Amino acid sequence: MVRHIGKKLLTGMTLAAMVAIAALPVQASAATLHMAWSQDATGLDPHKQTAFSSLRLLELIYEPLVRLDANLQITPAIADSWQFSPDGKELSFRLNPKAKFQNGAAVTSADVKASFERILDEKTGAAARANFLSIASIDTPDPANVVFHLSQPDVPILTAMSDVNAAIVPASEIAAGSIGTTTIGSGPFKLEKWDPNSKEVLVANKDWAGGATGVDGIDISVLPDETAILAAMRTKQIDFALLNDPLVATLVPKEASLQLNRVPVLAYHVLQLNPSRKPMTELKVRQAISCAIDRQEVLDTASLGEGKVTGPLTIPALATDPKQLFCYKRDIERAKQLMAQAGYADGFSATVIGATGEPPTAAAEAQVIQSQLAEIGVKLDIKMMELNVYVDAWLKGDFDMAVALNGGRADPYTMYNRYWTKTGNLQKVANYIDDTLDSLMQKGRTETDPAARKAIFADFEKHITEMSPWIWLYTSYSYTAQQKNIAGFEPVPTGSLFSLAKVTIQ
Amino acid sequence: MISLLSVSGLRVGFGRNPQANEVVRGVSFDLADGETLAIVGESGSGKSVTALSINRLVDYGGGRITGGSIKLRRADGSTFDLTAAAEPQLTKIRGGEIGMIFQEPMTSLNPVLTIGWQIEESFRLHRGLTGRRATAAAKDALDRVRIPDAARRLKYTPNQLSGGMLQRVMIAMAIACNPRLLIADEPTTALDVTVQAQIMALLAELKQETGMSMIFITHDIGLVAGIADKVMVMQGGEAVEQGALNQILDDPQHPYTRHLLHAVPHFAGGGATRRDAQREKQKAAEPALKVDGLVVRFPVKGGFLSRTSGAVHAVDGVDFELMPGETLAVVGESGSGKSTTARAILGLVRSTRGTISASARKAAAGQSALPVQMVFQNPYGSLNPRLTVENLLAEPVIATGGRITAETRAKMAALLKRVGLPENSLQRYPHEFSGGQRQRLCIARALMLNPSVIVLDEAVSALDVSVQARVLKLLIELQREFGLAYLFISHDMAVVERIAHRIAVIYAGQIVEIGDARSVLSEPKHSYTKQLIAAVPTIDRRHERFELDTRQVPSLVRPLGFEPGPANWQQFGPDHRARVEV
Amino acid sequence: MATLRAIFAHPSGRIGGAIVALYLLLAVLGMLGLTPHNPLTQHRVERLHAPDSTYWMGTDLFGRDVASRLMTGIGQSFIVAFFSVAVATLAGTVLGLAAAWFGRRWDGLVMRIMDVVLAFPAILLALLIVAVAGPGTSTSVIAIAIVYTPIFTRVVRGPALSLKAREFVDAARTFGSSAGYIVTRHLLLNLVAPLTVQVTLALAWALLTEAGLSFLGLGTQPPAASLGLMLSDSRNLMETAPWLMIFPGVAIMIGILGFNLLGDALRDVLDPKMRRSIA
Amino acid sequence: MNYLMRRLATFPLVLLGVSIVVFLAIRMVPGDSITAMLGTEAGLLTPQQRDALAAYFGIDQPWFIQYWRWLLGLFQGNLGISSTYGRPVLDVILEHFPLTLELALLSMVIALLVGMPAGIFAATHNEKLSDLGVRVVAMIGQSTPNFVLALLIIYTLSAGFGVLPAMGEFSPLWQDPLRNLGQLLLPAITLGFAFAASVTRISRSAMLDVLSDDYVRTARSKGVSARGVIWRHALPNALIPVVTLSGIEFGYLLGGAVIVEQIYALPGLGRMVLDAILQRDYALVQGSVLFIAFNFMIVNLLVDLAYVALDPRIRLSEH
Repeated sequence: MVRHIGKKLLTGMTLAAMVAIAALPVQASAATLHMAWSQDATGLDPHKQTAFSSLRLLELIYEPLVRLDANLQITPAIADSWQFSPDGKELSFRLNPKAKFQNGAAVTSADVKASFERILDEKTGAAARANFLSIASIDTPDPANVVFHLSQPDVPILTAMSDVNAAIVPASEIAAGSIGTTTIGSGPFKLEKWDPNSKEVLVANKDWAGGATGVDGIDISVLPDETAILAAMRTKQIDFALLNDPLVATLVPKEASLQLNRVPVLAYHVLQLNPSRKPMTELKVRQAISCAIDRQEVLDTASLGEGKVTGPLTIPALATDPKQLFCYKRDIERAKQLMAQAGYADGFSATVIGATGEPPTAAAEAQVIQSQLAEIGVKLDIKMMELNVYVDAWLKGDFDMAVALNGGRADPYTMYNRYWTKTGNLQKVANYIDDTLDSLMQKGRTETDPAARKAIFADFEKHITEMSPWIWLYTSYSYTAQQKNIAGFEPVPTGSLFSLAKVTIQ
Repeated sequence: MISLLSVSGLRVGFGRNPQANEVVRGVSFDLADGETLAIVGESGSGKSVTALSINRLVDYGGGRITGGSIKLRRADGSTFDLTAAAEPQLTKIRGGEIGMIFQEPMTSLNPVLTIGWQIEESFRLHRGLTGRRATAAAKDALDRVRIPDAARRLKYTPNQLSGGMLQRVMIAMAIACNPRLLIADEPTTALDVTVQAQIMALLAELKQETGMSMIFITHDIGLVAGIADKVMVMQGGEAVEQGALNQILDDPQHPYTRHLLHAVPHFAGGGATRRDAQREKQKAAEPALKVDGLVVRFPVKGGFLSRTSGAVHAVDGVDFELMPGETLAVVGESGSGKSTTARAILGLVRSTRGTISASARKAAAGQSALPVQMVFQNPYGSLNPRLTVENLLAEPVIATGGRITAETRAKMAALLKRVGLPENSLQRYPHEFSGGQRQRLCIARALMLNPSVIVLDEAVSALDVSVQARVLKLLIELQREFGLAYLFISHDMAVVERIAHRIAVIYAGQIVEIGDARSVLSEPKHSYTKQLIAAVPTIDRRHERFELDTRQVPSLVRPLGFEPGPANWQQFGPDHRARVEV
Repeated sequence: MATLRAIFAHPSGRIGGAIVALYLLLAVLGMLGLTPHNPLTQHRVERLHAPDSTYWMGTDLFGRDVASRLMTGIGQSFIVAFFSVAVATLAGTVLGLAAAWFGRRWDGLVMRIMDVVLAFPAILLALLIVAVAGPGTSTSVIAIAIVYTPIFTRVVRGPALSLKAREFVDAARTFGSSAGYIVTRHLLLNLVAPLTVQVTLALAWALLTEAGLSFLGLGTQPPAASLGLMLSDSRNLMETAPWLMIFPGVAIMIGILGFNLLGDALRDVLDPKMRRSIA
Repeated sequence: MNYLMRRLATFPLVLLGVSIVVFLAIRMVPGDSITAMLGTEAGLLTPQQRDALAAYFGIDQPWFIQYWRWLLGLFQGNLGISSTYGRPVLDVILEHFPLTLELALLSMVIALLVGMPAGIFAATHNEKLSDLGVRVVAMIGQSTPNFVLALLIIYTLSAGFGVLPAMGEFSPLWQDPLRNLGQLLLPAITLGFAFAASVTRISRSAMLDVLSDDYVRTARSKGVSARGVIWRHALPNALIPVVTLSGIEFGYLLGGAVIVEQIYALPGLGRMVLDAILQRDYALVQGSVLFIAFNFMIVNLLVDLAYVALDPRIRLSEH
């Protein structure tokens, strides 16, 4: 018996020793930032990628002509300065003479022209092409200047150009057809290595026009489980991480050595109704649903209160106070009346779809909504689907209702023209349009006076919430967690991690 | 100075409460040096448990010695009570002073170790030999049990050797370290009769050579005659009679001993055959079963792309006629093709050639009949354990398109009664019956369809000897009553002698001798028949020496297209002929 | 009847039987709505409430009573486990018997198809099935059933082949019994015991698989509860509200333990190999 | 030898079946490479854009033509190009395989080292309290979902002790063996726990079975000690069920342990395939499922060959 115990003890000790060896903190060079996220980039072609992680990665490598700051104001990137012609049909840029691609070549107007031609070429399948359809032609008077001729006045096009989907890539690489396989940008970091779904290694670009970066490089690890990311941060293996799940993010402040950064984002959580399907065809039914939903409670339960109830416009400068919007205060009595008036006093059954883990709160939102709508007799069936299956159904408009987290843009027209204009590419998803909406959107597109624009979009917001094709719920935060010795990170509403370029490790 | 082994008042029980579950109830005996004691009894008599208690292996089977003593005189002259021995002492005694061999050589050797290793182990344990010296000792041990080509065989694993060879290996292993006592627990029961004779001869020789004592356990009192000095008869856990060999065999006192000696079949060299032969009376009658030129071959595949490279000639041109009311016994050793013949007649294996014709008896009203039915060897295997007796008996009726009516039920009840089973049997399951009862059940089932022929494939071989006698009696009665013809397949000459009218001896797939039972048994003509009969142990052959013969069974595999030459028969009597040997 | 008595005489049979019976009782109560609270009612002000006298096992993110959800969750998990194992048993038995009985080509064909299923990584198979058919209880059942069918096919085929060679089958052939009769009476009836054992053990595995599927978001759909879904929902709340993981976790472990114990007892009682006497 | 040839001859058939099933299944799943890349933005594409992308991903042809092309490529040893990795599928698979293989081996080693002694111990102390203890622990091991175990381990180590094996960048064995073992130890324990539990149970019952066999009695009659009986006589015979079970489990593990790889952030085969499915990387899904199926069959074959090595009675001609 004694021998047995002895053996066990020995095994136990060996095990402990091995774990201890395994647990030795990784001693890396101080100037490398160890970063983690749960979802990896899905590709490297800046014009084609739309996945959140891809954009965050590519923003560190490629640069667009202009960039948005923390207040969503347009600031220089490759372009030093820019100007609209008085009639709004000509947009000219002067390029930063120091801007250089990572292969050493200067960024010239020819590269700009080639990049936009690539985006506009249907064969490319570029994601942002729809935003640039008003470009009639591109002039390159000299290597440092480029002029876009527009077919009609298009104010939002400048904001659209701040997106990494409109990044400037070398004309030579386009000719070689190697965009997406090699990454030659003009941004602060060079991509040295990419193991999809495992890791990225970024090194500082010494020639970056924006000056020296604060770290020598960034190692990004893909840790699919966010609990594990938190665990890794606790043991100081990770300096900086991107978090999606508010349930995990809210645990960060409890750790003395960690800091949570949060910033309200432009993306919005929404319950999309499908007004082409009975009984959502009835305005009163849609309004009843809007009145029956307690948006704050959805936010409080699904996201632990991490976020803000919002109307359709999530851009702070343009947003209307939600209190003024239709039925933003829950009113069950009114909802029941509306249902009765529409002839659905006894309610109806419908199915709501959601994507598993995308966002992580989707299932929870659906369940709270289900419970709330049950009070006016609407029986919801929840169907959670794998993201791609969901996207497929969503694009076909094959749903009664859908919980979604839709991306926001810094300009309301760019953000919504796809849904709420008569020619919007995603009209078949939105399935609702009226003349008021369409004309307001068209006016907003061409209006250059900021105050007038704000008024136009306020009207748009009021009208669409009253028509209730969708029930806008709330905007959440974009979370980053960091060790407290990391300084200089500035979160922005677009979710961009561009300020990592200036982050230092103390 | 006491004798080598002295057992007194031995009691052994099993289970949680061994006192209440005693299997051996006060057995005493003494064994002197060089003496052989035979313990005779049927299953459940406690003979094996007694043997296993001596080297205390019974402990591992869940048994406990609850009383008595087993005193062993050790090599140094001290005596030692095995009932009180601790495990470390016992491991020295086992193999070192007491060797043991078991009934099933096929399962008693470790299948994954070479026989050489297993023999060497004894030398390692008790002689401390290692490496080459152990190997050499193992080779000597195999030589000692007359295994030819011993050096090569050491590297064999048990599956590469026949049962007889394996039993020799077992013996070699058991006597490797010259134990002074060898316990042999039914060492020949699983073997063919000629092989049995070989093993018996070997044991007798070894005993002579080494002067060891032996305890020989068997159910066959006939076998005892050849080897024992003393006999102990056991029944129900008690020794009902013991004494010197001749005294027990010639002047048994206890009724059970007398029963074993007289009521159970013993081979009498043709002296105990039936005298109710049917053949003469019905010369003109149509045979109940006629087999003509039966050939059964199994393809042998091998080589590249699994081409058929040859065939096993399991049955190679067998023909015979079976008259109504007659028993034809087909005798032969394992692998001779006798069972395959039976299975071919029933259509269980496809015959390659030949005709089988059976004349259907006039069917009972309303029931169609299959003329040939079969009773299998293993009464445990041939009854589906999950069906009630009623369902079992109903099956042949349903299978032939009949229905279960009050009439069929009445027939079932009548048949059950006729074969001697209790009336309430219909709702019971097979496991509630003993082996003999199950075989009666099988017989009843075979009779459900009013067959004219019943094939009995080793039908009594798995039964205890006294049960065997009763079932044979029943069979004979039924034969007379229903005019049945039996094709009786058996390896057991004693049983065959009791039931057969005619005998066919089959060897390597061919009948080598056929004829009237008495004539074949008393005056065998073919050398194989002679050998077979010579090997049968009888009570009358006491301390007889068998000759050792290490011939192997011939291979039945023949190249493709091989055909045996035409048979030449020589007639020896009105109904007795044998193949002419080349 | 005798089997039942033997199981209760067996110590692990007693414990396993008691656990399974208790779970069945809880599941039935849950299905009848006899839970302490309504499992679906969201008590909004009492979200993530620690266990106390009102909420014995606390409340979840939505303020739903965990104890009540656990009861209905057990029911849901059992339904998935039972039905998937039932389908797999049925399919496996039919295929296994067909393969054993017809032999040769059929055997080869059936077993090769089973090889295909078996060689397919199980979780991927489930993933593809769920993706094609859409998630939900019936899909989980089908997915788990397909994964288990080859196992049951093998479990049936092996013994069926050896039963086919038994003397009572030979006997049946000599009477001219029909194939259907032999297969049902002689093969199937004798397979009941090994199948029962396998079914009990498979139930334990199915519970585990259901949990794994739910972890990947492929199982039961909210707001219904299953043990696996409750567990996987709790993972990011492990630190905030540990009771959300502890109770379903313990429940699933004890449930599986119950089936395993019962399976062991059944094996001891029904499997003649273990019963063979030594004397 | 002959048996081996015949077994190998069935491989292509089974693999063909697997490939057809996976080929059809992955295409029956709604969504395609384009939606996987662009998400809801795919709705913005014009039909021409869509066609161009479909051609880019090679999904512009009817499925049977795609399959035929894929099959032709397969015969030339070309499994296609992964759309996520932009590299040949085989390269991608072979890059992820060593980790999976190592993890599977390590789990098996743990399972055998813990499970066999525990099982033998329980068998030799049959029906005693210690036997019961081993059996209960084994059953708990079998009934713990591995993701619960994994999360508990990570949480306990990181929150309770502030230690954790290096997450993220994975070091292959040949680069940094110590770090590699450190990274794989916990996942291997997580997987090995239930595995060890199964091994314990099966070796216990196999041992009990074998200990009542005739040749064990023979060994005892020769005077072999209790230890000798167990280790030299019983164990080699009790190994077959253990080998069978280990083989099956190992075969499954070679397919990747999706959940454990995900929680411990290991770039193994399981996660790779899961991601490939989620990202509709058709070529990679097809290639890797085929690869996994092939491995599974090889492992099964090896198990069969192990039977022969373990037990000379087994003739593989008829199986």
